[in-house]
Amino acid sequence: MRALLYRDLILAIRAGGGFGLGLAFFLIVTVLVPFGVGPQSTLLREIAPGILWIGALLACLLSLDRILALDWEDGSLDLLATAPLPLEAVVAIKALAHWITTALPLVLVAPVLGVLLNLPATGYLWVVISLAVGTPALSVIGTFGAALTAGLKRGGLLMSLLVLPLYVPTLIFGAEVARRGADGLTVQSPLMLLAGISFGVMALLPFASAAVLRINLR
Amino acid sequence: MSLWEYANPVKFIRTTDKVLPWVWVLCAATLGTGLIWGFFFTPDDFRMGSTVKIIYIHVPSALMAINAWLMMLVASLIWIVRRHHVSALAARAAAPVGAVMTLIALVTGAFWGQPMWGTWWEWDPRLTSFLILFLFYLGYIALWEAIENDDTAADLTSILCLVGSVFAILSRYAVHFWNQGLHQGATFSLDKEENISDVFWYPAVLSMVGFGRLFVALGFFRTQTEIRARLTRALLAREGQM
Amino acid sequence: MTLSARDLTVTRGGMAILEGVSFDLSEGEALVLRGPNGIGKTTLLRSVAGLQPVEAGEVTGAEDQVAYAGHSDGVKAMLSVTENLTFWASVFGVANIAPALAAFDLVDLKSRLAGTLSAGQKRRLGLARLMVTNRPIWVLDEPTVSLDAASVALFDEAVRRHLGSGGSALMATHIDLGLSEARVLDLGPYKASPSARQMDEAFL
Amino acid sequence: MPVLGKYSLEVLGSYGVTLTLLVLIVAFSLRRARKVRLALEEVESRRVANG
Repeated sequence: MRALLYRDLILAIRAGGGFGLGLAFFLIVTVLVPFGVGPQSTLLREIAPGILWIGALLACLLSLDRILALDWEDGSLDLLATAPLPLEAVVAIKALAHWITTALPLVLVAPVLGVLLNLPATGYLWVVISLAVGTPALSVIGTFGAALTAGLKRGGLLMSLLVLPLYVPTLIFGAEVARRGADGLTVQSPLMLLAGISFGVMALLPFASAAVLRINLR
Repeated sequence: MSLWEYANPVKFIRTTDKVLPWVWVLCAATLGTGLIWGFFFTPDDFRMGSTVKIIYIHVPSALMAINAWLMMLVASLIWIVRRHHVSALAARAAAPVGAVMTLIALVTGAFWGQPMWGTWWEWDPRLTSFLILFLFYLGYIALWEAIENDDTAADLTSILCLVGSVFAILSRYAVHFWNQGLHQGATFSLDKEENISDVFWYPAVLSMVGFGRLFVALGFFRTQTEIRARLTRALLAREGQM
Repeated sequence: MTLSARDLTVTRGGMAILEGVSFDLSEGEALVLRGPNGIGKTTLLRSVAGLQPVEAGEVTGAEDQVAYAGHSDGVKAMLSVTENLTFWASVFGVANIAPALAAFDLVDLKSRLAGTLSAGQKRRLGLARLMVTNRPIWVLDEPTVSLDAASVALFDEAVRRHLGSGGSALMATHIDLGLSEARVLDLGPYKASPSARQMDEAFL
Repeated sequence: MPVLGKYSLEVLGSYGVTLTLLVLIVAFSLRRARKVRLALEEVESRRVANG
């Protein structure tokens, strides 16, 4: 299992798509928002947590099709399915690799981008915490979407259509934590719910993803 | 005789062929009566004015939007457990109908919200939940269309339906958490609350039954079509093999 | 460990394409599947490898014993030859990849990125993967595609050594291998008749 | 025709959109049903012709 994680990380780094693209996309989205809504710092300050969450979510979405499509094309998935690893573990590892290469960097640079959006000082901590707690759910749900569309030639657009509605609860609770944190309100209940979603999804969805992948492989 | 007999496609088509004309007639009768009664022969509400007439389509379509998804969920479970093709095809056939019902509920909700709340769209939890439900319908339909192999498509969409149902409930909860909303509570409940008087109640019940029958009729009819389409594909594949 | 298939019916795209296929494969044996394109060699092999369910019949002795190699090699272009093999070796819990490198003449290429290899070299890498799986039953789909004569000889030798050490091999191929001891199973007679019962039975 | 007062746009709009959508889904279902039925008949007649 560690070997698979290691391989996926190496591939993500060498192929260049992993760290770089997602981060650049996140940066560009954040930079474009003030152009869209105007430069008033009060407005930006108010929407900063939401923008950071949306940006992170879209950046995650962007790299989802790399999770399984490449392994599907070159036949690695067939081989992994006949390997001693259970497919559930394969899927979970792939989601973890996606999280490490795509979501973790986003979590780390979010405060920097917060500066651009005039995020209030109280908000930094909670933006980072909410992203750190919520993005694993995004990766796992995304892997499910990737598994659903693995066999399709042009699955990218369809996958977005399938995955985005599934992202709604995570986004709502995540952005709520960040927003309340920035406003200095108590964040306990949305944070608990966000963590609940993350853990629930991590525990259960790999089974669905593996089932879907088995169907796609036959 | 067991209910599962109708899982045989030929038997399903034969039986529904007999039943369908009656369902259509009943549907037209109840839906027509309900809507005409509601539209022409009900008084205005003292508070909502004539907009109360929207209730005769808004509530039934919202009801059917959810029922259609529930029916798809049950059909998906049946497909996963017993692998009856008819059940998978029935789910496929019902999805666009459910999507249309959701769209009707959304549009009429917007028309109703405009005079009542002063805005066409309000990010009210109920409206928002329905918008999300609509997105789920779109994704489900798109997945069916995208996959060529019928059994694979049936398997994947039924798993999507199960997972989607869980997330739809989560979303509903999340949306309520996120915005408490303006939407009034359910205007009707099955045991008829006292806040609605008989003049509004009877036509509303009629049109609810009418929408229900419309869903059944369309569901049967479209399932027949899906069965025939599937049969055609099977025959063509066989020709290719010979 | 004997692999046996009994009365297999396999389907492709919901249609039965082969039915009543039975064979046994015991230690030290090689079995070559023959038949024209489209007869269902790949489907049969995937069924034996457990990648797809069989419509009828059963396969015994395959569970966790099969190393499968399909049309694609599963080689990652951005990893070196050694890294590719090391990955599969650790997935299957094997420590030493040197014999595999040697058997398929990959020692000189071992630090090259797999993306820079020729088609034949990639194929050799894909086949070398079998040797780091430590599994007794090799299930190979067109193993010799894009290999030159020398490489085919390497492959024959690897298979022979595998058989010699108690392994077995099930292969689909059009080409005559140098494996004189291999039995041949012609799939032609098992072709499913169009009227056969199948998934679509309910529809006809 | 009932008097709808100042809300006539909303009420008529709702009914109009609803009826249009219902007619559309029914029409679409009918059209597809006819197409599928024709395709099936064609395939079946070919099958009978071929024995």
